[in-house]
Amino acid sequence: MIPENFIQSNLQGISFIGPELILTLAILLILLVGVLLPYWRHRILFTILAVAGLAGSVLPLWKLPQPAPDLTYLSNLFVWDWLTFLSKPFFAVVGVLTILLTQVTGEIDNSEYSECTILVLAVTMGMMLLVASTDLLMIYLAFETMGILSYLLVGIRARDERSGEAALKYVLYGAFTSGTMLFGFSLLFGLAGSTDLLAISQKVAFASQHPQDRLLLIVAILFFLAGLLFKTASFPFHFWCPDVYEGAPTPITAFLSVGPKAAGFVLFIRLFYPLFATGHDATIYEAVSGLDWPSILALVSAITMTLGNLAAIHQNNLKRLLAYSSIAHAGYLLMGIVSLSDLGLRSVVFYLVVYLFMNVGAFAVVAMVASAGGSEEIDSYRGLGARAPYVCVAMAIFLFSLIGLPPFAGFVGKVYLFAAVIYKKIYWLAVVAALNTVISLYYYLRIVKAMFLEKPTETIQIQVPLSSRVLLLALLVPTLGLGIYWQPLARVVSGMF
Amino acid sequence: MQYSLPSFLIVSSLLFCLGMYTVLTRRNAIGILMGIELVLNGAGLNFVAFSRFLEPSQTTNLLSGQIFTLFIIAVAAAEVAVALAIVLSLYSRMKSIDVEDFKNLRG
Amino acid sequence: MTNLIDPLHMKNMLWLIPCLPLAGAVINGLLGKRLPVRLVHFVGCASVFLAFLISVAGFFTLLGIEEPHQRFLIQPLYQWILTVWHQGSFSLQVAFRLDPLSITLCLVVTGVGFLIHLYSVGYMAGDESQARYFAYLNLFTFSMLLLVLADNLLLMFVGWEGVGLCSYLLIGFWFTDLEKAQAGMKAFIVNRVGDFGFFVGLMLLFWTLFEGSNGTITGLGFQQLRESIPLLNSASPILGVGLATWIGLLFFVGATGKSAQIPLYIWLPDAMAGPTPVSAFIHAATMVTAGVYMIVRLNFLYVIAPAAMAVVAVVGGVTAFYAATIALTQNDIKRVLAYSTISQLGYMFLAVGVAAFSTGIFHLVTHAFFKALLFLGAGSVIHAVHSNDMLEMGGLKKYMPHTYLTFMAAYLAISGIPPFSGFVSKDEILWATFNSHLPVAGLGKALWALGLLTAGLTAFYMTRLVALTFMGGFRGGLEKEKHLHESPSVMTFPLMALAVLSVVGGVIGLPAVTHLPNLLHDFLGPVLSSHGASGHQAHAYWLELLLMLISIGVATTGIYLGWLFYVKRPELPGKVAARFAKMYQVLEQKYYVDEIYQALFVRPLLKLVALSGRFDLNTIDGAVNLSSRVTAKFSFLIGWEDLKIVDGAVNGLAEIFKRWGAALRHLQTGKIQHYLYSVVLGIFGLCVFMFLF
Amino acid sequence: MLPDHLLSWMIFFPLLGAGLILFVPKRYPTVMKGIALAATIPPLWWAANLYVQFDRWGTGFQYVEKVPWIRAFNIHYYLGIDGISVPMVLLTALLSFICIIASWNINEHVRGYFALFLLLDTSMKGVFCALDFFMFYVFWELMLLPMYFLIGIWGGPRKEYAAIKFFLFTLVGSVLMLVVMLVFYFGSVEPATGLHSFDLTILADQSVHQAFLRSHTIRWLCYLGLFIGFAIKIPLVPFHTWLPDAHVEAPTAISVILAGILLKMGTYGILRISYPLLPDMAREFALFAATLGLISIIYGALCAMAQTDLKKLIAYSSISHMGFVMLGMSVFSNTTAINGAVLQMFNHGTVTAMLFLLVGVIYDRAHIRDIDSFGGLAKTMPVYAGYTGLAFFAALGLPGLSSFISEALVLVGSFQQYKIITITATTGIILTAAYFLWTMQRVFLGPQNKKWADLPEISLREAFTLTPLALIVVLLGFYPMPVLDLIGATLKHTVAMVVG
Repeated sequence: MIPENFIQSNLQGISFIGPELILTLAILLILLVGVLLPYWRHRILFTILAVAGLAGSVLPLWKLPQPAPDLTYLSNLFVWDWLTFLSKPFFAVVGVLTILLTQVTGEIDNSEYSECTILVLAVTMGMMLLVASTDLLMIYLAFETMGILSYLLVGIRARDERSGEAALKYVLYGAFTSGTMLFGFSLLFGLAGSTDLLAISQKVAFASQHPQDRLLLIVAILFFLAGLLFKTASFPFHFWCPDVYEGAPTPITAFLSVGPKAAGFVLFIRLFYPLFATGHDATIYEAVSGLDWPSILALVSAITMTLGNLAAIHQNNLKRLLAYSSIAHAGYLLMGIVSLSDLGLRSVVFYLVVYLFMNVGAFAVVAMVASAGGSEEIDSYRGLGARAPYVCVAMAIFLFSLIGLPPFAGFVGKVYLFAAVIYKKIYWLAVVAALNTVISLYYYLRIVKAMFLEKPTETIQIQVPLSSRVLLLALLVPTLGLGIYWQPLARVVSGMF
Repeated sequence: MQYSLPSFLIVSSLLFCLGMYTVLTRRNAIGILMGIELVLNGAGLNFVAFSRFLEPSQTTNLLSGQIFTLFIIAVAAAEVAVALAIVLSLYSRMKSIDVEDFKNLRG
Repeated sequence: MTNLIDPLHMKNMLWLIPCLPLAGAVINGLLGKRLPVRLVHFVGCASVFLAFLISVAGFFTLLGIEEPHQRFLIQPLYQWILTVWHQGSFSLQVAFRLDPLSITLCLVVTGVGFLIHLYSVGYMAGDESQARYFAYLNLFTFSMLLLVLADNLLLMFVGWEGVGLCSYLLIGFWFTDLEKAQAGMKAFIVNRVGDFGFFVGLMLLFWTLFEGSNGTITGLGFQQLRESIPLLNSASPILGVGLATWIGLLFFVGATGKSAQIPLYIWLPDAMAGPTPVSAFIHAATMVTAGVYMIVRLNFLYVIAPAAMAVVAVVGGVTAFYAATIALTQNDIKRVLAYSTISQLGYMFLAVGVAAFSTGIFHLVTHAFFKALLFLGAGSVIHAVHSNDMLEMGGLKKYMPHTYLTFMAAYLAISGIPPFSGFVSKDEILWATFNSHLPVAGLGKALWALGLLTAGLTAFYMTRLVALTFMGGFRGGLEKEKHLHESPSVMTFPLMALAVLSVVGGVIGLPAVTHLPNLLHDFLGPVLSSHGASGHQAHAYWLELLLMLISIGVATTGIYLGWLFYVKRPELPGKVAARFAKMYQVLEQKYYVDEIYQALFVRPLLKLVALSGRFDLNTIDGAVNLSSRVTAKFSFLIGWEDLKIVDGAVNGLAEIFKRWGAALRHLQTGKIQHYLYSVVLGIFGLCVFMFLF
Repeated sequence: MLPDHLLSWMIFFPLLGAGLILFVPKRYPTVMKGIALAATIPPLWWAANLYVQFDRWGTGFQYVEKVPWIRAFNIHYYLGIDGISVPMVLLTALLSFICIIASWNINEHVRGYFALFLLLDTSMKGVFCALDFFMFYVFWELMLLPMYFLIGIWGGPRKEYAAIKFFLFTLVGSVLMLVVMLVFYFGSVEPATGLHSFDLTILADQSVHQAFLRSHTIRWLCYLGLFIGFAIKIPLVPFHTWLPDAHVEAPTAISVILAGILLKMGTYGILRISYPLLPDMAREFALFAATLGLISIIYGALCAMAQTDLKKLIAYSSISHMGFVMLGMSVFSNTTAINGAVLQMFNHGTVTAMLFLLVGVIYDRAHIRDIDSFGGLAKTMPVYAGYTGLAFFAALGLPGLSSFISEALVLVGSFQQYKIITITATTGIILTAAYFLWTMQRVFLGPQNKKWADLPEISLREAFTLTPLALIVVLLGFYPMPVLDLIGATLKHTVAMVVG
């Protein structure tokens, strides 16, 4: 007979997964509408439904109790702490922005539009689940839902073989690395006998003393890294990133470069901090003795940044350039993870929020110019400043923010990350990141230079509709606002730990 | 006849390595998918083996390993389904599922 | 007039002396073009004349003060520079100091200056930018008066370089003629080399005294310097040479730059490119004497640095002789006078070198009179003949009687014929040199002999000049001879005034043998340090008389030889030149000094400049042009298609990043197999790192 | 009638002007120029009042405004000025006003030009008044954006290369500064609140520094990082290659601002940040800095002589003059040198501004800057020759003009500590005289060049921009006390602090 408190706790748990439920409801509704109405005329309807679903998913969060690190629900499959509390609305915003971007730009035509919205909602739900879960099984399931659906999203444009090729590469690469990660999970399960992270963390602390157990732990960490570094597109598992980002339709690329990547980093925090680090009460943690994974990660971070920046110098296709730039930013974010401290975690989350706006902004402009008649190549941007000043000024602001120049949010994000690394006295990484900023200046400025300083080679008129301008404005305001006065976000982010 | 835990681990590792080998050497997309399946099954076997051989004191609840494997099988199926869908859509247009032909996204 | 004499009232008027010419310069400079020419002339001459009147008033005020040691007026205007720190402070005031030495120079500058301004009215008549000329001339007078009246070394340095600027502007006055402009630039840069020495000396002086007096000395005022100069002896010598000597030598470098002594005299002969009144005023009477004034002003420093004094004397003597030899062979009338000026300045430095400061100043004054007269005379000759070359002149005695008469007065003065002023002052110098006791035994006597020989040479080349210009027949072609005419009265009046001064000038510094008071020596007494070597020691009058007779003899033989060579038997110079052809040629080419300087300094500097210019473009910066040529040669070697050899560190760095970027792009092959392979490789790599740490 | 929060008004008033310009329709360029001019006049008036009412003897900061900005990092909106920043603010206000007038003949993308110019003006004044390290850094980097576009869009033939080079050089420096700033932030704990702090006045108090900031290597590395950042801006010789390109390609008004003010940011940064925060390192680096200063003087002069482009020549002469500032700043045994250095910063600002405006005048008429193709200009444009003569003689340090006073003070001051360096530096005045006079001769003197016989004389507008600078140059030559007494007390305090 199921114990009383068990049912009661589960029923109560249901209220915690309110957002996911609402999203599922929205998906079902869109499916229904898709079946009933001939889909090629009602594009705006699906957008409204999807945005309403995403917005609705955020509502139940306010009624829930004060988040606490140990408040687990649904028989401790999930935890309701500050990280979850902030991540769920974050992913909702990511979903909304992607859907608005698909609506505004014509990349995805009406026939596939309903599937696209459904998949976006589903992936968002997967991410929300992943962020909250503290059980290996639940993590794997959420990871896979997010993964598999995003393969589909990449391959959504049936007629365009570039999108097909990207999807193929993504699915093969993704499946293989998540398989490896699963193998790592199994090893860890073998060591600890349970799939709950808390139980495992006690066993790990105990096991790291014995040499042969430590070997098993090292292999487990390696396979973990395979999966996580794949998702966050960091060296050495980044090879899929440029091709998939270039192949996929631009709104989806924007979504991939922010949604799953952020989920990857939050998963990093979920897995590595409880399992392989000690000293939770103090603001500075220590890696479990014997497993010096932070120095490995520091090296990976340095290589990722440098590789991302250097490879981006020669790119002429803007989507590919932004792909490499997102790899470089993954390197910067790893810096935050590497500095095992409260400030480090806060800097990662802060940078993710800032990165969301400026990156989606940049991709939005690329999408708009492509759909308004230009190409993704840099040639169509030459002398664009004179012909489409609004879009170009917006693009310049996003790019300067990506470089990390002061009046914009990117700079503050960089300051947070630098602060985290310097707080932990890893000076060499700070200096490497500093020099990388200079290298990144070069290729970001190539675009700005093309837009403002060079003579136009093509003479087509780029007309950007009002809806696009409004979306750009919505992205510009946080990029500029957070650059000048970011106290509110700082308070929210620091409230978490 | 009593089988000890290490033998299972050896088999699962073998499965894992074979899967990895297949993924690396096959030029055919479907072949690669099979390799991935092997890797997933290797992991599943691992879970079952650990669940079976670990004493009750070491594990909080006995059957979590088996349940995990069930889910793995389900997810693997979904994954293959999606992968095949993508490969089919590619085949219908490119008339080939040889992985070598898809390399115009590069640089 | 009496209230002017009252010292307090005079003190407040001191600033007018330099500022009147400045006002004249500003008016002419800014408004010159719009004013009628006559007004420009009036403003130019009046400002200098007023300054002269105030100087005269100042002179009588000083005379009015009985106590010789109280005979100076200091007017502090305002705080110029003030920097304060814990150990001390560096504060300078803009202040004017009127004492016997400066009033003498003031009178010379404003007096001779006024005459030359008058002369310029005539000489420059018809030139289209007279306003600019008078503005520069007034500006020069202001700078010279500032130099003379300055109460501290840095303010004197301002005047010092101010005169350098004005000489640059005036030498290159007719700037449309390129090598006239070149001469101006040469003058300024050579002066600047001298000023470098002056400035380093100034710094060394200040900090040595500062450390010596551990912070009590705050500025470079002459009063303060004079009181704390003994501290120099206590300072530790550098490289074995005493501090006082170092400072003395450095200041002397400045003096050689300004007063055209060896080795920095090369600019003066070229400075003749300027209008003749300029040459008369600046390059004869005033600016070139600034060096002598500076050394006399710092006499308290030089007195305690005998080695420096010896150097000054030797350089002075040698320059005198050296310049005289070159003057023998010059055919341009103004160049002869230029070398003669260098020679006479050599005499002044010789006098100052043997601690006969008042005699030096005396010769400076008399030289100002007769050399200005010679130049102005030459000016009116050139004005008439329209050429500088003496070979195209001759027989001007008939056509220009006034010029001829005044020229003869100056000629007799410079050749050292009694009772003219030139003889008195030059003989005084020879006498002082004769019984000076310089550190090296017998150096005094040697310098005396050199001086005597130079006096003879001076007499000879002056006679040559007079003979070639005024005696014999006119060699400049008939039609020119027709409109030879005497210069207008505005030019001849200054000539006559200067002639009177040249004749009478000797009276202010009569030698001891005449048992009459040496007015100038007594007047300058308090300013100069007490134990000056010259002065009325009790010594054998007969020795002084004898030496006087010898110098007269040498002067007359010089004149006779000159007369013999160029009047009686004109063919003689050709024969002598033929016999000593090589030596004559060397003298003709001024010892090839210009060519040597060009080879030693100018050409290496230009090579260094070109080198550093290219170095900056290619090694540090990496301009595209050079690097592309290099790349073309080597690119086949390495075979990368868009390789650029590292062209300069900076662009090279950018190139390296670009090349690595290109390399990484090749890594992204696009084949799925490679990607999957990279997953395994990645895991393996991480595993290796994990075990390394 | 002065508004309170004077500094904030002065800094952000041009920004209001820039905002206003954005809304003016494209058809009225002159209205835009008018607004831009109007946006620089009040700050000039306030700067003048600031100068008059500044208390010469107070050593602390005046007109202080401190408001918490970001509590998470304990960052404050902290403004304040002292003896060093007042002349710089005055110079910025004056040169901005003059440059707006000088850029009256810009006629493409007028809106962009003047909006960016005013943004640049705001960021420059911000740097000079910021007392919070973070705010200093934000204004420091804010300067790069407008500068990049101003050189890049309105520049000469190789403008892209020059603009990107300028941006890259300065960014390398400032990124190092960011790392050092954060090291200081974490290395210091504010005694009152126990928080880390960016406040320069607090960081200047050495007791605040934590253990790890006291180790010699960390302090040495921090000073080196800051020194490289600032040396690039000054520029000192090894880091100077961006200057000639940036100057040659920038439009006239922008190269005036670049030479007049931006070069002073480097030296100002050292005085405001490096010396107070790391006094012991300042002493240790002094000889190295003095040698670099000397090399800049001599090398700058030599390269200047080798140039054929007039603007490049003036760029190299700026390197040479800034070498004097560096030499003067690395002397701590007396304040004469450092006073001379700060005065030279101000003088160089006015003199080089004049030089670049003059080059602008001839460039607008003849559209070439090659020295050898001119000749005998004094005949065709006598007034222009007069102004240029004054500027050239001021630049070569002729006594009676402003640069001489500052160069003399620097040399006299540094003679006490570095005898050989100073004597070699003094030879610099000969080289400077040589190349300026040689240029004067090739361009102005000599026979009248028929090709340029019909060049129009200098216009009233151009004369209006040059005259105030000429007056300042002559006035400060004869009476430098108005600036010397302004900076005297503060520098005495700075030297005492560094000597410790």
